[in-house]
Amino acid sequence: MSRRSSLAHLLPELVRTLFARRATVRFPSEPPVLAEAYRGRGVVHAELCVGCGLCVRDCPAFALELEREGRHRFRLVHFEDRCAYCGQCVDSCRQDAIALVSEFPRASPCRTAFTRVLVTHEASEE
Amino acid sequence: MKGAGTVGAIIRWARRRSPWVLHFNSGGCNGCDIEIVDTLTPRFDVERLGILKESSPRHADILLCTGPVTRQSRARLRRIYEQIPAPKWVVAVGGCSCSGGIFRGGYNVLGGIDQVLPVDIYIPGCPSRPEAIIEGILQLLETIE
Amino acid sequence: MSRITIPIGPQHPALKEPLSFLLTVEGERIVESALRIGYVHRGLERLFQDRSYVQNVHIAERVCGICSHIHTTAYCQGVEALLGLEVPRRALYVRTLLCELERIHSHLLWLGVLAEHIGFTTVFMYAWRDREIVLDIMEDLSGGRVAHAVNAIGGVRIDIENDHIPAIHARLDELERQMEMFLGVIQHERTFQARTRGVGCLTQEQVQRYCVVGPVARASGVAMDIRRDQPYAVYDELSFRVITADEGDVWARTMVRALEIVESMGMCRQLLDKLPEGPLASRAPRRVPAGLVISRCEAPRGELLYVIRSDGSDRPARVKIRTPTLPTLATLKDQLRGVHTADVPTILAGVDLCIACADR
Amino acid sequence: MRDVASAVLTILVFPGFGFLFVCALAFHWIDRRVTARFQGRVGPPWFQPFADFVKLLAKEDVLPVGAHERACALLPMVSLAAVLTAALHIPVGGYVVTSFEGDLIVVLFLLSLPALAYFLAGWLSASVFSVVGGSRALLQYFAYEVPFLMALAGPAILVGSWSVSRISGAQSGGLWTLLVQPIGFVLAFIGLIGKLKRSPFDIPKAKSEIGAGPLTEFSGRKLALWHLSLQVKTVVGIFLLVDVFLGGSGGGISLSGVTLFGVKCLLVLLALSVTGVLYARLRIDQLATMGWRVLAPLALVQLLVVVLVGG
Repeated sequence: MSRRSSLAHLLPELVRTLFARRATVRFPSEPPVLAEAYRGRGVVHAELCVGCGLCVRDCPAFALELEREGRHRFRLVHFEDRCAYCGQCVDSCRQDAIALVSEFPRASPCRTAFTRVLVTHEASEE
Repeated sequence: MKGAGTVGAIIRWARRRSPWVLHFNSGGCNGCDIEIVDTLTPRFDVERLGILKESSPRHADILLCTGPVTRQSRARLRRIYEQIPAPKWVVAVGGCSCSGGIFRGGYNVLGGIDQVLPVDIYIPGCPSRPEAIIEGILQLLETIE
Repeated sequence: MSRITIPIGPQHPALKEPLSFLLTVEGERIVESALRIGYVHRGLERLFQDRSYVQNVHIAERVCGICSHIHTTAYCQGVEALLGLEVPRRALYVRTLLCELERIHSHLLWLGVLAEHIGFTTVFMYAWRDREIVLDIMEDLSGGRVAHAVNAIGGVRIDIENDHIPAIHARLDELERQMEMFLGVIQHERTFQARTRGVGCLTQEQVQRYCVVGPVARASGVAMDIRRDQPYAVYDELSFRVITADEGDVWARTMVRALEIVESMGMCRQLLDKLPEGPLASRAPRRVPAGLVISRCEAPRGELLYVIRSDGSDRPARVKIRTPTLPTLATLKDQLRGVHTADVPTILAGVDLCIACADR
Repeated sequence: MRDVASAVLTILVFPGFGFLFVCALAFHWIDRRVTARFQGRVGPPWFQPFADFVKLLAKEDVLPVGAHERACALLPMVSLAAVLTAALHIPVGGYVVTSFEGDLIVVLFLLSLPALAYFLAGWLSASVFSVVGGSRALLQYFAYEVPFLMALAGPAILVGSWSVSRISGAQSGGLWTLLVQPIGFVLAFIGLIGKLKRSPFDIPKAKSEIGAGPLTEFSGRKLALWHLSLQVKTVVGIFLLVDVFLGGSGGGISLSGVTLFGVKCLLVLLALSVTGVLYARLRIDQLATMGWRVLAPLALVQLLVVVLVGG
């Protein structure tokens, strides 16, 4: 740094900030800007899911539950309030059926709203 | 408080536009906490929505809690809640303050703010994004009577 | 003069994390301080034993939200050693890149916190504004601002696409310009100096006695850095300086961390330039052969140590974490004796405590 | 009868309480907005101070056990009443409610009352943070008050009158006091920052050190009054500085005079905001050292120059 003055050292940066493009997002009035890779809500391609339970086994937060009633009848339930959004389920799934999309989970005054049934698989081929 | 007529409307308007928050970490991992602080800084700047982060519970309207509530911080959490003058609201930020999240089942965690305090709104995410926190608080303000 | 006792914490604006102090003061001078930790103890080491090696990667990530990636690095490295697994070089490069990005983010965050504690709100705002640059890079790469979920046992889960690299370089350029401004403020702003020079001094001898690590040790003239002393990942292929200072006060720590940011940016550029082609992960079995391993990493706050013992099953028999904050906590009693109450936040910020790590 | 009515109107509306209230909120908003802009943020919308005020009025009012209830209820009112009364003697755009020889002394006294009330509030509200904050407020008071008084004595001696309106009026033809006594202006400005407990002298209410200082335990209505009294004090302090050092409205009551006065006030406010964002907070001992080793001697030099050359 060439400038040696020690009083008001921040002044040039203040002026620069004043005329710079504003750093603040316009979030509530405009939609949020999320990265493409952002790990948000979980979605499942129901037709690909075979109910193997690998995602349930590897989930570190026990946020997925598989309710099984027979070989081809199962429900995959996701608890958003427990989920760590780590993406381990995406990695563990061998069918590429599960994905975390670029949309953050919404707040809710009621915890039951966070329980989402991702897949309801009725016995189709039986 | 159910204000009648114009006065009530003005008070309701003021409450919605001036929520001062107090942040308490009940045992979180810092992830949500830095995102809460992040909402104050230039990128998100919640002051434009009237939100100020206060340092004394007496000045606050909203208690922003993070963490799964460890046994040691439980009493403190309740005390801070009691120090906030009415009307007051509690927001649980992050998965572990909603349900215990990834720490559920740990021997020293109670598993969520609602084990100790009545929670008005839950913000999931691990950590919750600043946008999600803002959205959650705004959603809470919508419901203010 | 009468003595009063000031309780600080666990909820206090000077503390982002719960931690409790009892300060006995005479006038504005502190005569005694008592520290109480444990508010963030979540029993993580026990949780490690209850879950599988794969799940534990994510538990390790949530030991601390600021240095999340380095925890998973230390953990994965340990498990990979137990497995005798060869990690692809591209994976190691990505891992190291994230480590350095995280160091930049952590140090900038810390600079902001320090500035806020000495009442320099503007620098706090600027530091956090410019931290967003790093967060943006990390979010674009990994999909997470704070929790990256990059590491997996045997490699990494994300890739850096070649057309992303110029954008990252451009962002680093921007950050470099800002760092010049911050360095100028640290070196020349008089009020900043007045609040940080000569505050919270630790001598080299004290540092060694308390086994302090990381930037705090380096600011007292102890040149120790795991990245150089016992290179892990690909640090032996990078050229970098270990920044040290002699003063041992908060100002020196600021300077060390600020220069480390500059060093880290240089390392990021080297990593991006040298990025080899190849696979991103090798397949890891779920069961880990019995054994004991010690894994060391240089976290933003200093040496991080994981001890992992395996009994041959799919979950560890014991995971012990030794975090860099722990020895620093012990020095606080020394540092706080006789200082002005107004310097307490400065000292606390100066050593950059990470209670979530220390309590686990 | 009409005199009484107009007097009541003057005190309650212009340039009395109503006007001051609006000014206080407006200045507070401008200050926050400007600060935010300098920090790269957006800042609050224009109605923010009003919303904050109304919300606090409608909030529960609690005090901890052990706090002196009556004193805690009275002190914010004393503080607010003092600054409002002080405002009556200060010309606003050339218009003054009451003016008499020696009202500068009264104004200075009334402006230092809030500091004492602030200290007592800290002392009596039964919290360690507020006690520490209160004692800091008192220490700070001694550090800035003497240079501030001496700096304002300079123009009074020069003009030969201790009336704010006379000092203001005396500059209408000739030079601004600022140009004659630059050191005095700088000292008064620094003193004002100390008086208003603004950054970098926000030592008694240092957020990261002692919570909200003396106001830590206040809530609801009392807190609203405290905030309002500090905001009104900002306005009154700026008016005083403009009148004494910057030539007030330039003499007489006219539209251009009022506009000129307003512009000068905003400039002082801007200067306050910029100083606030430029520096780190000083420590109380550093401020005391600065007050006695630098500011007070400088004020003395300025006074000597005025007495020897001007008088």
